[in-house]
Amino acid sequence: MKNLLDEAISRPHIGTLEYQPKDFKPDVDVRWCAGCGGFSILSPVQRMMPDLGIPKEKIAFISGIGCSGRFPYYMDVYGFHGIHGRAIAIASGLKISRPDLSVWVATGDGDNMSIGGNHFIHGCRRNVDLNVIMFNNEVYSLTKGQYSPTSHKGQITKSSPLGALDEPFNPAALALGSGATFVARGFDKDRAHLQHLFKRAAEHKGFAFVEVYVNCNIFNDGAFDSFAKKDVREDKTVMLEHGKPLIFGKEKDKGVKLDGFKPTVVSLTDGSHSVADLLVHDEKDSTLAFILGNMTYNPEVPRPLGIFQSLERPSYDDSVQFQIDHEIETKGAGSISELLKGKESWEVK
Amino acid sequence: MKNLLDEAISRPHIGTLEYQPKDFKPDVDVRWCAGCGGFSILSPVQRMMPDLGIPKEKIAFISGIGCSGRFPYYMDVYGFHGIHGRAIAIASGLKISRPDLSVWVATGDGDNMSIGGNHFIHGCRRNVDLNVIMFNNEVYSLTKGQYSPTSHKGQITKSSPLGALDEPFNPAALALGSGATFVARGFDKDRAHLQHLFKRAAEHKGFAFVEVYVNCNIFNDGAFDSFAKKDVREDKTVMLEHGKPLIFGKEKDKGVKLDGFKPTVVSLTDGSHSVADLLVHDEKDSTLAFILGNMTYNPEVPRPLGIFQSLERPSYDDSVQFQIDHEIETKGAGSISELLKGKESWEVK
Amino acid sequence: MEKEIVYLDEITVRFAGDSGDGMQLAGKQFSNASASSGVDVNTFPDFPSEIRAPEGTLYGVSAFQIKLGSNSVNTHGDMIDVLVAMNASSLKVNIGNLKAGGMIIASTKGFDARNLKLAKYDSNPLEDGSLSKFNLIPLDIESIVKEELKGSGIHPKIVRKSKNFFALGLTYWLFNRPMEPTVKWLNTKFKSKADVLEANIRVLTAGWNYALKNDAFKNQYNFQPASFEKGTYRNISGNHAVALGLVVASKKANIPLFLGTYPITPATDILQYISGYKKYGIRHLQAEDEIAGITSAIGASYGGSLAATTTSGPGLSLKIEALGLAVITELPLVIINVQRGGPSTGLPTKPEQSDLYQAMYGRHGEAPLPVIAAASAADCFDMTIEASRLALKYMTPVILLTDGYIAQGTEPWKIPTMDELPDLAPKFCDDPKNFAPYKRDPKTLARMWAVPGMQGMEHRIGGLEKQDITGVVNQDPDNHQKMVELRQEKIDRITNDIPKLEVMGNPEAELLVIGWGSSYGAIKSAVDEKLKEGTKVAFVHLKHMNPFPSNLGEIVEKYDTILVPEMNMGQLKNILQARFIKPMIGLNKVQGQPFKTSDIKFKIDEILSQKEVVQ
Amino acid sequence: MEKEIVYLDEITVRFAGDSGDGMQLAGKQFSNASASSGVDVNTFPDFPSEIRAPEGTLYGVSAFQIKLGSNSVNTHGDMIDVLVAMNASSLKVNIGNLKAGGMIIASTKGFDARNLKLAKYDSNPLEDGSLSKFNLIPLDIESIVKEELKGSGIHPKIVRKSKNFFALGLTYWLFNRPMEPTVKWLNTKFKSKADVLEANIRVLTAGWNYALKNDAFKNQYNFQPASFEKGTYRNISGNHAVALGLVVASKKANIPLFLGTYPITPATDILQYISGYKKYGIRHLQAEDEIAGITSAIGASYGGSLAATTTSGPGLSLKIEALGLAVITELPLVIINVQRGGPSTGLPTKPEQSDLYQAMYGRHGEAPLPVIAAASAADCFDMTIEASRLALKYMTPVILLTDGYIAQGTEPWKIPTMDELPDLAPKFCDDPKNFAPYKRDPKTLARMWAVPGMQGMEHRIGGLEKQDITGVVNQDPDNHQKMVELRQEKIDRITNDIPKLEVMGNPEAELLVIGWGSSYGAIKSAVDEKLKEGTKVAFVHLKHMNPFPSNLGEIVEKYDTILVPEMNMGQLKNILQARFIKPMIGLNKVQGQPFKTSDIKFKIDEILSQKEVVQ
Ligand SMILES: Cc1ncc(C[n+]2csc(CCOP(=O)(O)OP(=O)(O)O)c2C)c(N)n1
Ligand SMILES: Cc1ncc(C[n+]2csc(CCOP(=O)(O)OP(=O)(O)O)c2C)c(N)n1
Ligand code: SF4
Ligand code: SF4
Ligand SMILES: [Mg+2]
Ligand SMILES: [Mg+2]
Repeated sequence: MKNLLDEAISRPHIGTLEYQPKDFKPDVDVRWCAGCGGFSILSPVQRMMPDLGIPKEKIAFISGIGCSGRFPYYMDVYGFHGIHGRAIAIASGLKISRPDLSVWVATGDGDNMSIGGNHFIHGCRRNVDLNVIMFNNEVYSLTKGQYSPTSHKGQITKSSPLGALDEPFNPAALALGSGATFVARGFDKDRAHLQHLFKRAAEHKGFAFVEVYVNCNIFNDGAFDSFAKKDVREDKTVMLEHGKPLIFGKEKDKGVKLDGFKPTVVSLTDGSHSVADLLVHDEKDSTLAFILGNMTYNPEVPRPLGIFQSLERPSYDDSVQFQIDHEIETKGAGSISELLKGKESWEVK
Repeated sequence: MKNLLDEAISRPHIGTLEYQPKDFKPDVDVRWCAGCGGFSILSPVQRMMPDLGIPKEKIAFISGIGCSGRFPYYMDVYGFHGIHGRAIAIASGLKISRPDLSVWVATGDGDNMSIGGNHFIHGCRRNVDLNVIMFNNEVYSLTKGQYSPTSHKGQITKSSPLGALDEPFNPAALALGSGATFVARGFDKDRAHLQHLFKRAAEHKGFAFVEVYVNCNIFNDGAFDSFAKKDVREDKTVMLEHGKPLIFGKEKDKGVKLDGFKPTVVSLTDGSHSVADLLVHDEKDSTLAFILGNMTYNPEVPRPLGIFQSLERPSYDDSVQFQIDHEIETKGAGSISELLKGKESWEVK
Repeated sequence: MEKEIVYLDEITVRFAGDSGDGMQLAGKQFSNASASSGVDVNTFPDFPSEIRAPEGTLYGVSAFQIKLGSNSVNTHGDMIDVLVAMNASSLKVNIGNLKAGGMIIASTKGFDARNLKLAKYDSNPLEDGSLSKFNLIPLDIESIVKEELKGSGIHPKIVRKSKNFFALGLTYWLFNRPMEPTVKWLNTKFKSKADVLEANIRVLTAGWNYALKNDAFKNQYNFQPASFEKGTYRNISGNHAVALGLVVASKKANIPLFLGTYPITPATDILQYISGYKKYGIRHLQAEDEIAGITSAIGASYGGSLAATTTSGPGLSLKIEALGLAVITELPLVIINVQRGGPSTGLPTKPEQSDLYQAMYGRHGEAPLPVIAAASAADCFDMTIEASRLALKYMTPVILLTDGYIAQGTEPWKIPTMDELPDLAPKFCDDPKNFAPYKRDPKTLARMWAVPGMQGMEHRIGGLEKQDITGVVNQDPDNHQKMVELRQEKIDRITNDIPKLEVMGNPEAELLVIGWGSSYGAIKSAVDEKLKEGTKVAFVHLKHMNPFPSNLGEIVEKYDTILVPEMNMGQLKNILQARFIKPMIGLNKVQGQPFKTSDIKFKIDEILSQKEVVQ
Repeated sequence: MEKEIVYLDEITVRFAGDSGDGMQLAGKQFSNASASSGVDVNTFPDFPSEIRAPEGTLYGVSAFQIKLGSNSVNTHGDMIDVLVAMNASSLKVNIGNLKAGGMIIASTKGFDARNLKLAKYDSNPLEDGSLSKFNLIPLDIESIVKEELKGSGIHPKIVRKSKNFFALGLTYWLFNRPMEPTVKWLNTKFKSKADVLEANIRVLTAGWNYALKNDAFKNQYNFQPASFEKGTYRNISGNHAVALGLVVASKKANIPLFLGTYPITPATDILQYISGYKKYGIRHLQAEDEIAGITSAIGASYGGSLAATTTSGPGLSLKIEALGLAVITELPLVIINVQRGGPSTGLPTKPEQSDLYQAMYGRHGEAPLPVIAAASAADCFDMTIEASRLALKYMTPVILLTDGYIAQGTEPWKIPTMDELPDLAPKFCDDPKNFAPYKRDPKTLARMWAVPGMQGMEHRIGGLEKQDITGVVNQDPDNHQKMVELRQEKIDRITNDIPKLEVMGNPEAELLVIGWGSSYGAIKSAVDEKLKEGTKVAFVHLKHMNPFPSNLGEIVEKYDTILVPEMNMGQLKNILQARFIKPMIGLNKVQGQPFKTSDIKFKIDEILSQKEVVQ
């Protein structure tokens, strides 16, 4: 005997699941500034969605407040534009109560790492099956340009006219330290790679965290130029691929090798090192993930992009379901009238 | 020209600074249960205090809510019993505005890692010069026994009668991932070691985090017995000492060695390994700290106790002071009347 | 000696001792046994905020008070008839409430030098004659118990811990209550601990026999059975009733339940009950904080569950921002706030009614929502159902206020059958063509509800102001005015969907007492007693605080003088004055203690005598 | 053509265009130049919540309105006299507020096919005769500017961006305002960008000259200088005034300032100003969230700083729990809440007055604290000083309410000298022997203040209820009642320490208008105009909301009919009704827009005409 909700949500999907990206575009203006890095997330998300083969009505996007917070309005699926910092908490309640849904979170560096930091770290450790995309523009944009927890030390913003004093978070390291199972990073200049990362996140059963460097051309233009600009990109970044050595450079002429725990750049052309000396990526090694995560702000090595870690662990929502099923299996579905009566009731006649 | 506050707090200390531990005991009953692990923190703190040579009036203890929250009442220095989860935020405001003080935080696993998680991770990255002692009893005690974010999976508590489903935080890993400069761990059974850790924390200029396993004999009795009980202790824990190899065991007959990044236990007596093979602790190596931190819940290796990491980085409060001094030095102390006038004032005659 | 059986209308018993003395257990057993044997019972556990305060101290005293009677028992009793005092401190802190002539059963071992000193007694009150106006029965319970169990081989620690069962046995004899329920309970509880089981049962029986045989106990007391309606009953606390109410509401709504919450005294019990209900298919999240508690519930509500969050004062303060989100997204949500003494951490284990303002007014922006309050432990069940009904029918968050007194205190509850309870089934929209997220039911003004998973109704909602009907983000001035007014109007209309108030007492009275929440019992008793004395007084009790019942205006107008007793500084009074533009008199007890019947009676007398003087 | 100079009393100008058109800048320059040349000025920036809404859209219009006049200008003007419209959308959304006969200066390039379509115009209003009742001046500003800078080698992008300076030059000529302040400002601003500097100055001058020479501009308007008191003036916004107020308050208190805060619209400016004040020795923390913002401030207050936190609605909701902590620890703390449209995220860039309830009542437990409100941009300075005074003198958190209207709008401010301002120095206890943390000043009931670093006064405070005088944790019922009453009494006594209200207008009037907060300007103007028309109306404006000034009761009693206009659903009205048990009339505009003078006048007329009918 299904309850009303089960009944309402279990009606068979009518029509095709062979979606086109445009099927995910609602009929509204995108209210981001022209040139905003946010577009570079929106488009790969819309392109990737058809690949999932999930009915549109089974997908929900939850957001907090910030420029990223508007994301749900731009996806023609279910959407909830929450309050500042709480997207993961809202999404957790949704997913735990509705394991049938594909639940996504769109959040910002301020939304997720400043006011929402607690929900983020608990999301990581709890491993609720959410896909979290963090728009990291290293600034608070919607409030017009204050420094954020990922702004670099010394950054001049409207609220740090003399330079920010805080050490920034390293989002990948924070996620790993919090126990996240899936941690990845991409940037707005490489939409194809982002599409791949989002797909992998969707496939991951558990909490998937994808940090995306997005340029805010209004309040922090060029924040990522030092490694993301076309001409330097290949020399200043390295792509992480499971089972592959860390090779990079325009000419694929450099690699990353470990000196003890210390990653260092070596040349593959000066005869000193060969590919065999290089660090080989392993998504399942959480120590390696941490070493790679720690390369983030290290100017001597390229910035890693890709999947730092992808571990399997039961998701929280699955565990809840399992516990319920197990209880019912071993003890029988509870009888409400017995619950109400308890063990010490009496009759008045 | 000193302001009123400077004037009030810069009066010379009268009398000796050669304190005795009892000088830090106020005339009140300690309202913890008999046998509570909290006593094992209170006593080494009181013993260590005289070593600091700081006038009592320059010391402040800030706490949140929980059994640990009562700590300030038991120290005859300045004390503030705050609200749940906010001790680090309160203490940060105090320390930033009053760099002359020695500011301590007493908090619990719930207070600091559950509701207070956000302030904790931001405290770590910001590196405000606080000394944070976390009473980790792996349970919420003051509210009479619910599971906490450090409770182990499957733990039966009043709010998890069927077993907790959450993966616990690994506090050391979380602190490291958040960018903490000083991360240490001790346990209630070894007060001398705690005293040493607290002293080191006090000496550390920056955010010092000391996790202490404390037994709650009412709601989670024996939580740490598997490695902390007298008979197994030496075989199940390993002490981290800077520059020293990781040797442990009742007979000092075992050691920890790295297999790649994987710590493994080796015997020093079966001829297979010698001390030279062992991992040597280095407080300055943050990758090593993470590897050691990750040993926490690994049943195949002993549980590490001691100082995981101690790095030097300017403290936030120092940076604030530096920025103020630098501004005044380069631009001159601001004139209020000019500030009020601004650049576009006019006269009405 | 032949014992006389004396029939009583009602009596108040208080078990008091050290936190480790098992007084809560004894009290609970006594009340269960009493209730199940046909008398009416009302209880109040009263314990310190320390987990285990140092033994023997004044602040470490833990007590459990029970009033029993053959007529309807509304409070746990003002003054104590029989005090069980296990040590000197427990005598000291409770003696002030003992009736002249009342009985003290004192365990002499708890009056040794150390205990006397801790209790700050200069001489032993059991011996110095200072208790002469009471019926003092000092017993060396510890020795009696030891004697009883001698040779049993039971561990001395267990022997010592069974003292409370001796006291319990005594009182069972004294009030002629059956021991069977307790014996049954012991059998289940200590199934696997034969020694504890044996000790407790033997000691319990020893208590009974001691009273039976000892001359100090002259009378045995008894009650006419209370006149309960036919049905199945159990003793229930308010927190337990809320937990059951949530489960039942979700069954009656025929949608799943989700509880998102964070532990806090005195609300934690609700989470603890719910966490054991997995076999009823119930999901919950013990969240990282109160904010995640309520926002996860909002997420679940968005997903189509009956969503709830539970808390107490400091936690409610943290949920405020999210409450506004639930208001503007117009999602059903039940917020249960178990009030305790404030401000700030305040008196965490003590009851108060000081969160009414916050429930009514405590949000930024214009964010109206229904507020209701439970009158007693058992009423918490009905009010939880009512909160769920309003939330689902009107698509709105609803705050239910209870407090530490009724949350932890118990009374007999007639267990309802599912058919007696209202149908709460929500209407999910099933017509994509006609769907718009802010289209409203013309009668209730509730917006349409479609949840993820329903094809063709994909839509976006959020915290920004939205256009009427379409729900699209909108900043138009007139639209904002309209939406603010619609949200207000929706709540106002609930007035017509809640029962009118019935005036109790004398409708011709000059004085009307208006009560709310847990003070119901004390006010009702006071008014009943005054009526018996011939005083003309009337009484209404509010359960719906926002909106008020439709006839409250009429009623307020009718009475010359209005008294509003509250465990706060006059919050309801102020709200009523603003609404009905009529001055009222407050009786404001802010002591972390529930009202006594006598507090109310005294105030009624005072008002009426002043009125006479004036006339 | 000879131009005629026409003298005006007052006029309202609105610069409107796309978010990228630099209208905020033009408006600001215009108001500064006007004010510094001796007229009174009141401004209101009105921009969308999108950062850069798509060009040409209706919701992307950004506007800046200035009213200038020779008499005291209290509002930014109801209706527009001169509208500068840089594109079709900006005409569309503003035309409704343009007076009949008003002037439209339209930039024709903004009315091309694309712009017309985005503005949803079917035909070009500049050409289709639909604007015939206005004085329409279409100009091809873009071509004129291009022409002007031809051959200068300046980048076309810079040329295009300088359009707003052309419009500014035009209006400078039109209202005979000096260009020098703007030229000076440009020189500082673009010191290192010679091309931008040159372009802007040339275009500005071109605007002036164009108007001078073109026949479309028949008249030049001028004003008698406003009658300002002697002194130094500047234009100031409410947020800027708060920032300066905090700095000055700390100097007058002679203790350091600490601001703990988190950015939120429209309060962020305050943080931004303060963050640049390091050379004044000021410390602040841009915290991780609002809770850390306020709790870090509490920590700093505990340490002896003047501590403040700034926020807006959603942030205030998050600070609620900590506010209770400040109340019970009785620490000085200034909370500045810049109100915006609610509930929830609501209308983040629009003003509203709907957080009054929350400020007054929005805490769990009995947690009274002073609430004050600023009446205008410049008044924000005085009220910040007042908030600091009350906080330090009474050892209490104080909430200062402003709103998005006065926070961002500007008016001329007479800069005070330090001597004119009250001494705010707190008294730190300097007598360890006599010290107890909850010993009180017999007059103010403020508790003693000793801070870490002071020898011999080491003590502990916190959120649990505490014993009178000693501050030791205490759960005694009578003590709790006493402490609750003391905390209330302390706040109540402030009544005697704040100015009595002065009734403006006709003291014999039948109708009293009671205002609060930013609606001061509109109400004052409306009442003044009605008085001029001979209507008997009186007006008081509240700046102290809790406690009220001591003579408010008297005043309320005196008047038959009371009107309370508010940008909410009647919050002050309700509070007044509860307090003075008198029905009042609300005028409730909840549209994210400040009151117009005409809104108030209309309501006054309505009330008075109904009264006549009744009589
Ligand atoms: C409770 C609350 N506090 C503060 C704000 C103001 N606020 C809105 S967005 C934002 C920061 C956004 O930064 P980020 O998450 O990095 O988003 P971005 O705009 O950069 O994408 C802030 C502080 C708010 N809306 N609510
Ligand atoms: C805002 C708020 N939420 C919840 C509580 C209830 N509460 C008090 S202490 C506590 C947990 C304490 O756990 P922990 O920090 O581990 O301290 P312990 O008692 O175990 O030392 C909780 C949930 C509270 N006082 N305030
Ligand atoms: S302000 Fe920055 S982040 Fe926001 S929409 Fe514009 S470019 Fe994007
Ligand atoms: S309950 Fe546990 S943690 Fe709290 S005081 Fe007792 S033993 Fe210590
Ligand atoms: Mg950002
Ligand atoms: Mg704990």
